[in-house]
Amino acid sequence: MGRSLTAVVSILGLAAVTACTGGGAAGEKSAGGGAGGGVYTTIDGNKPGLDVNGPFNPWNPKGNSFQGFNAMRIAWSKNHLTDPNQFYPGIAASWDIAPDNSSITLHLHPDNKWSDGQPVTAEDVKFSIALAYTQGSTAFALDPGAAGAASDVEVVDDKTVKITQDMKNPSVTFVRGVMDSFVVPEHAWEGVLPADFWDKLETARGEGAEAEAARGEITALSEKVLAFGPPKDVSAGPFVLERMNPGEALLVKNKNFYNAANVGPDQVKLLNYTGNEQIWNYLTAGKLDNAPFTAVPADVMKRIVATPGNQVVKGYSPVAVGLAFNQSKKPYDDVHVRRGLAHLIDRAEVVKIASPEGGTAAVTTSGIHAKAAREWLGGELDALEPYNVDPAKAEEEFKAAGLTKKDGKWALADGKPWKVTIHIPAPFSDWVSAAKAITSQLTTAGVDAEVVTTADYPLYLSELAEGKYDLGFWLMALGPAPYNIYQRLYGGSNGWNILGGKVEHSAPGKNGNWMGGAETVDVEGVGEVNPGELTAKLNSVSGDEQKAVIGQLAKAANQDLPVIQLWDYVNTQFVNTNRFTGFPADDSDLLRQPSGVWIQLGMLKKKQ
Amino acid sequence: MALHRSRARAVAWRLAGHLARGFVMILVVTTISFLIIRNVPGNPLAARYEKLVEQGMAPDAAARAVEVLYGFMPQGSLWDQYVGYMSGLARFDLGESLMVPGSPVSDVLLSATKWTVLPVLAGTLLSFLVGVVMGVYAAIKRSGVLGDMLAISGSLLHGVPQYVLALLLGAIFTTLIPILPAGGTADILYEPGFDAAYIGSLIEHATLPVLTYALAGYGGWILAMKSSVVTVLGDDFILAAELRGMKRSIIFRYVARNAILPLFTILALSLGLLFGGSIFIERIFNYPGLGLMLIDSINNRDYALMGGAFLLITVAIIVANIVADLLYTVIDPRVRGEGETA
Amino acid sequence: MAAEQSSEQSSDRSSAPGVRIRGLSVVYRTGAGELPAVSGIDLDLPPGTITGVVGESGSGKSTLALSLLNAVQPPGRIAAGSVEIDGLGDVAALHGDGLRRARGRHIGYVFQAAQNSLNPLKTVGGQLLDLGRSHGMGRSHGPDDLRGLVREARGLLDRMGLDGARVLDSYQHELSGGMRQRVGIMLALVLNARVVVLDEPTTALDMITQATILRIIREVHEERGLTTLVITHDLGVVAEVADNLAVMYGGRLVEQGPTGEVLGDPRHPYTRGLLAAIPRLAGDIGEARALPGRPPTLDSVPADGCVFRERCALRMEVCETGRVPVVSWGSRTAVCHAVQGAREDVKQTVTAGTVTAGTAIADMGEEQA
Amino acid sequence: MITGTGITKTFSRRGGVLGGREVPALRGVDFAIEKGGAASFIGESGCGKTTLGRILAGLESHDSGEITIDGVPMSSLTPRRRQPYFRRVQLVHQDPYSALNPTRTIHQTLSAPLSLRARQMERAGTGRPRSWIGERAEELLSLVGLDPGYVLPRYPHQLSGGMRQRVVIARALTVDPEVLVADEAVSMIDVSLRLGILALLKDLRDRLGVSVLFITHDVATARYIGTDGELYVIYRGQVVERGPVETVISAPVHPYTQALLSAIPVLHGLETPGEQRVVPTEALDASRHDRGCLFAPRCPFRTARCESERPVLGHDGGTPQEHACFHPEARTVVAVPVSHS
Amino acid sequence: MSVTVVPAAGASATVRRNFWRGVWRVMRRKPSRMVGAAIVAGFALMGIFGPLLYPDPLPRDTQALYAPPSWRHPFGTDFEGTDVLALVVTGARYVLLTAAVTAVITVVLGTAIGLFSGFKRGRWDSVLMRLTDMKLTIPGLPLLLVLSTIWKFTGAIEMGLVLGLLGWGGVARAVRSQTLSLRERGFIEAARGLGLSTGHIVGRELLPSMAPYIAMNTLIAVTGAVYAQVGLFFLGVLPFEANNWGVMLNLAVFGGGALTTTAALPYLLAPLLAILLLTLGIVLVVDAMDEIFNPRLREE
Repeated sequence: MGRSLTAVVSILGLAAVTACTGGGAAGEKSAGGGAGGGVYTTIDGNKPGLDVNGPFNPWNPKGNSFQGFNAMRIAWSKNHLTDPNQFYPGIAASWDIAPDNSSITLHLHPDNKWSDGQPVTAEDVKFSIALAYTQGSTAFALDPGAAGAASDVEVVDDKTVKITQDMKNPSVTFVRGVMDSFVVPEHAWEGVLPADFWDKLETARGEGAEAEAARGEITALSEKVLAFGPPKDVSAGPFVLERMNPGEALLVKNKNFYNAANVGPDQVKLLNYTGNEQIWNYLTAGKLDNAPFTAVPADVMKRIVATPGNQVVKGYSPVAVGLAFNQSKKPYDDVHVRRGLAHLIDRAEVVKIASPEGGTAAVTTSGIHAKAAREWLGGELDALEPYNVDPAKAEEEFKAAGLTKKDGKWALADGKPWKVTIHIPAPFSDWVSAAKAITSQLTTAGVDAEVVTTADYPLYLSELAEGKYDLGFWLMALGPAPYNIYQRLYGGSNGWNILGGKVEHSAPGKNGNWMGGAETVDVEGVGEVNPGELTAKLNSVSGDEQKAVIGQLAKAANQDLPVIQLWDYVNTQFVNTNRFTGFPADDSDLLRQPSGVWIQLGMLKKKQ
Repeated sequence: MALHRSRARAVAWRLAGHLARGFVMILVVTTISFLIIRNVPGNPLAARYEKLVEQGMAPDAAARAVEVLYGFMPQGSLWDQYVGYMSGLARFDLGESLMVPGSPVSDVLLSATKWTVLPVLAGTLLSFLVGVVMGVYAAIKRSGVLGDMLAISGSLLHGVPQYVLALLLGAIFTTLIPILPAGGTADILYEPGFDAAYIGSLIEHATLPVLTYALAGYGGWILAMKSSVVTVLGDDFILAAELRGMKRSIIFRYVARNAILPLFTILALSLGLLFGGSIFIERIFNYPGLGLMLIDSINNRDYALMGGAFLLITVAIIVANIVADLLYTVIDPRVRGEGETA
Repeated sequence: MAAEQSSEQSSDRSSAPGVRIRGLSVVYRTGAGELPAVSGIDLDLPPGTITGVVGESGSGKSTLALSLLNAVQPPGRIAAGSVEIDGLGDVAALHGDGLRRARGRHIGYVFQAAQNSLNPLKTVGGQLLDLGRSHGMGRSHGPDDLRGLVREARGLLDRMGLDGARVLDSYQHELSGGMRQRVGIMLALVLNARVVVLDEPTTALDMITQATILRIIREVHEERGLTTLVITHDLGVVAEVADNLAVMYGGRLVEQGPTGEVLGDPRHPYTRGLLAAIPRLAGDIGEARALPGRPPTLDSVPADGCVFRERCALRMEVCETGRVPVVSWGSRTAVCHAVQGAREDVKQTVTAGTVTAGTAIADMGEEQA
Repeated sequence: MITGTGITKTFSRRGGVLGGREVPALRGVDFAIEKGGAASFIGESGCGKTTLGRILAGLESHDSGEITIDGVPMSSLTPRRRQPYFRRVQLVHQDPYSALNPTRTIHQTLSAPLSLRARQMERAGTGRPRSWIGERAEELLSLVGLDPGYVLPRYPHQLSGGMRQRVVIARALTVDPEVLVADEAVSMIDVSLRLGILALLKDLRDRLGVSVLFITHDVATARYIGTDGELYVIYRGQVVERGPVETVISAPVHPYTQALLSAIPVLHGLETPGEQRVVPTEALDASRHDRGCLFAPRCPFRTARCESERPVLGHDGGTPQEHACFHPEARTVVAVPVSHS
Repeated sequence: MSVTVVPAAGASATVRRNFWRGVWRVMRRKPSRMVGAAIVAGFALMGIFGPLLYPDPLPRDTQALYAPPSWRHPFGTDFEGTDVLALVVTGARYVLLTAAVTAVITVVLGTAIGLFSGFKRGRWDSVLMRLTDMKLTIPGLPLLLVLSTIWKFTGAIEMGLVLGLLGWGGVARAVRSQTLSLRERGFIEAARGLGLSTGHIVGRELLPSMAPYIAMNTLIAVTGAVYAQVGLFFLGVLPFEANNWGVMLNLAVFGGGALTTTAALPYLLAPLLAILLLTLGIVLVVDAMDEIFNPRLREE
């Protein structure tokens, strides 16, 4: 189905705020009337399928708030390879972070106004943080034991807010958590929250039954908040939504935006898409000034590049995909089987077939995207077992696991036939192709293999979590925060959960543990480690210690192979320079932000 | 006078009977959709949890956030849920969409319906007109090679599934000779309204879906009309009219009117059926109608929307059935006459 | 002769057109080539008379009826012969609009009662107006024509014992069989056609209705001064209504003459057999005799010799091949070798060999006139 | 021996939600057929005569009344046990085209009931050899005047109408019936062939002792089949006159019978019309009239009594035949043959 | 008494020979019918022997992904470099097997219900027909889509089972009306009057008379099943099946961009062409069907 790679894109957006966008100068036929700066045409990578009925609400997944355009965060994360605390200004013009991450003071743009003319104030920020509590977020979690949660929000003056971290259980992700918050106008959202919200919150952050009740009350607000939307768009971003139809959304420049003078386009047209092939069509027609991360087949790529003005921009995207094992199923509990399979999979070929433009074959399984791995691990990366294609080695490993070969086909130790079944969500056609390629490779090598698809991604995830699959594709290496990177391998899905600040391990099949790995791994050259605890540690440690932990985890992942890392995504974007200029170049950090951010920073200019 | 009154009464009774049957049918369909929907595995909440965790939210916080959404789903026994669901339906309350939180399902459906109804109507009427005319031609030329070709091409078009036609048209007009837009309803730059530019854009975007509907329907009409005309041509009264020296034009009118009569009921029925049959075409051309909505709701596990869409599609068919029958009653004096004797 | 037939004094009778069928042959294209359904028919319909044609299935009687309007349906066609109607000429030579106008205006056709000869979607009146418009009314002469037409139609229907106004307002399905047949007669006559062909006019009607319809046919025939042809398989119908009787078998006319004479003294073995095979209500029922064999079908009609010989008790060698002589005496004709041999006591005209039966009938016609 | 008393049947015609209306097809009909005898039912279409035939053949149920076959009242039996009795009554359909399965050869058509018969006889201890079925089929075809060698391997459409009707009769004979119900059995057959079929039925009466119940609108054929039998004249579901065939024809007393007989065309030249012909009033919509004598609206002799009271079948007025009329008067309506010189 | 004794066996043998000669005659009457029969036969053979023609697994050529049509690859290659023609040929088995299962279930169930309903009439008839009406009213494809969320269709047989269970309504309705009209025909009444068993009446008298309808419905059910199945795979709601026509369509459009660029176009067109060809074949055969089963038309 056509949701294919796009669905991955949207996850990427949510997961790591990777994103995209480029720009183009909008010299296009300006029928709507925005003469001056032209119409800038793009798609919102986070929102396949525009919904005319969606509310103006950034928390609502189908809401008509488009990040960087009419929806603003406090600041925009750079998603730096290793440092999560780098940002571009958003609602906040600047910020002071306490050296120990214990607090952050935000300074808002002094002359920033909402599109309805009201000033953007510190109260708006505080109100928005209150809303964030109802939705649950890292920095604004109700759970008193949550790591990296805020303990206090203080309006210092009209344009200054100070947020303090609860240092009982500090995390390096605190700042990032604060900055990621959306800001909405309090005056337009009146009545959504009860007047005594902050008192309730105070109670909720405590202990005991009363706190429990208060937490319940606050979370009960979640749906109300999620469903709310002001009758018309009130934006603090560079644009405000003018109108929509099922095919497109039209935004016009917000004259009150603090940097309005430098905003290039007068209008932004966001096109609807429900499948990748649509984006391809827009691109080959030269319609899009920017398309955020989009996977394309090779031939389509040729066609796109051939269109006048179209250019490809590539950057870092902190995400990779791996073939994950359910180790509670035989024979995948045996590390030799996993290693043997790793030796049979030709990752280069898989990438060539599945995602030639959107990924690079994983160097090896380290748990980290190769680019970030270079930064974190340096030379250690090369010391890891590369798992090159080597049927002989695979045979060795299989034999070590007690598998037998009969008539050229591998069978289980007990002589029963062995069939590798890889589950894939049907809509992700790159994954389908990849899985198909892998099964072909395995079958050629004498390992019977098949692909089974699941109708859609939600179902896939739930069945995966229920432990119904032997093997499945799994997104991993979600940077830049190191905890997030390894949380995918040694987090909840593998049994480790942080409860009340403590790491606890659940048995396979319990509490979402479907990977079913061992609680400790004997890592060559390191010794027995508990990877889950190491991962949790990444939250609090910093600097060299962090590097050391990551080194251990990389080795553990490399030897233990809970997943076979297949490829690292490449942030492949398209820009068209016929109408606009000033797009970010290859490898720019801005490639991981929506193009609305480029515009609000004043980068894009109409082509002269 | 009395005749007319008794006719009207007969039609009213007929309508009442239909409505009663339609009501039972809707009851059954809603029950089925309720049962199906309540048994769907893999819920959207798990997917949401996954997303939240990926966002970096602590798993327990994510679990709590999701639990909030669970409250959204009615708890309680299956029967309670059923009663709640049905009483909601009675108030035309189809629930709230999960995909578009905060939007009543009815609103979401309504906005999608027009994008299904307009192209379906246009395509069907187009195919009806062309098909009927060609059907007459095929009937007249039935013993010739041309008639054979028309009939076979009609059967083929009638037999081939919609998606094959949609894909072929798509391949031709968007890949080989890219002259038509591949999706959407209209260019946003044109302000919706009654002006040439907007309507032109609407038409341009609707061309491929409408063409597919038309082509898919055409085969059926040509076949139906051909066989209908052949039947009528064999009727005694046609020969009788000829032997009474009636003009060809009048005889042609006799043939056409008698032959087309049964087709009107099929037309009404097919309009109803096309609500459900639009899934492929809307999917392939990304046209935001009911079919695409149904697929989206399924992929998003949006139970309420899914049930609503399914219900709407079924109701369309039931209504079409009723309309077809009443239409038949109104236009065919033979059926109309039945009321008299009753 | 029956009372119904004694209306010689009818004023219009002399102006009724005569019809002369000569050498009429109709063939049908089949898988086995073109087969004759009617061959070499010579028949006169004297002006102002009712002629009945009797025949069983496959005798070609319906084809003959359609030929009178040059309306043989494909795959059949008139292969030879002519149908001359006074004041109209040879119908077989007419085509296109001329033929169309002749139908309805000059020649009326009444369908089998079992057939639905009315458009089910239109009222009788609506179809009547269509008929009028088809024949040039209402356009050049204004609506008065059509009003007159409706008046005429209502009059005819009233004459036949119906409520004309109500019938004109009815659809076919609202009429009973007897009513439909009267409407059929009305439509055949309303344009003042003087030659009327009735094809099985009472088949599928109940006995009492049949009697009524036959009476109406007779009366209307007299009143309007028509030349009428009744086609039927039922000797009783002909006996009841026709002045002259023609018997068809295997696509040929085998015997003809005044009804009473033919029935009272049938000469052709087929006519005799047929009469003997009909059980009667009075007299010795044991006299009824079945006719052996079965009627020929289109592909089993002998191409040469007598068509009836397969079933004939008097079959002779001479019957096998060649033409059968047409034997005429008085106003009667029979086509049979046996008749030729037996009828020495009667002054007869025998036309054998190359001479067609037509001349003999022509003689007969002259004698009558 | 089959008798019926008070046979009633009402059809309800569907008319939409309103429920339609009731159409009485038979209103208390009594009849009796002797072994080897003949009874003829005449009347116009829709008078109920066909329904009666179907009820007798077990193809239709009746609402009230009793049918007795060989002294056994059918109401005393379960439907399953009635079947063998009804099998002794075989229906010969009006339409020989639809009465034979077009996809089966005559051989197949005949052998199915014959093998059933063979099995029955086997059970009864009178087993027959395997070849019996084929022999019997040929025998029966010969009996109805067909050439088995020609007919057996053929499909119905390869036979003429008359041949088909003979096959239908042969098929009815496979189960050795006691009664043949011939429903308009010759009306769709060519005139010259009709008498052959009628003669066959008559012959079967004589040779096999089969009774014939003849249903027709044509009085003359009824007379041919059973001069010695009884004639029942039915009008709108009611027997209005009943008596020996010749009596009813030559001296009918019910005006309806008289009208029916008067309507028969006269073969002028061979016959002269009856002197007292009765022409009924044309009541085009008489079917709605349901009070008094059913024929009253059309009867030229009706009186006030006829409008309010319904006459019952009886010998009132001392007529030899039974009738249902308040004013019975024998009239000569049938044409008489011209005496030839 | 007759002279000729026609042995029963001889008669039916003649009948059978006549039947096939008649079929041949009907087929010859229009050359298009021969083409149709050839196509249908070709697909049947493909379904049976197709997978035997190619090695398993199908060879891949990763140097030629989405290769254009050539002599070696008449329809090019797919995303993995596998020959598209080979995919279509080997994929026919799954598609046709499902279709066959569906057709059998549809026709058997539909015929049984229709026959029962039409033959028994009365209460059973009303109940069954209400049920059928309901089945016909509930839109099939949406129902299938919704069902696919709770049901996993694994394997051709199960797929066919579900499609068959959803598809009998039309056949039941048609067979019932046929039964009702045949029931009134003289020969069925005669059979009942003769006391022939219901089994005989249904099996020997009714069914053969309905054979053309049933045969046509079978063929239509086959095409319907092919369409539904391929369509569901195309929409991606069914589990992946390596070489299945619908999966090919899906991957061609959504993975290969066949509606955007021409590279994957042959990959898209090959299964489309297969469906078109199959439809054409069946249309042409159905055209001949009526004449084949009508002894009169067969002999003319």
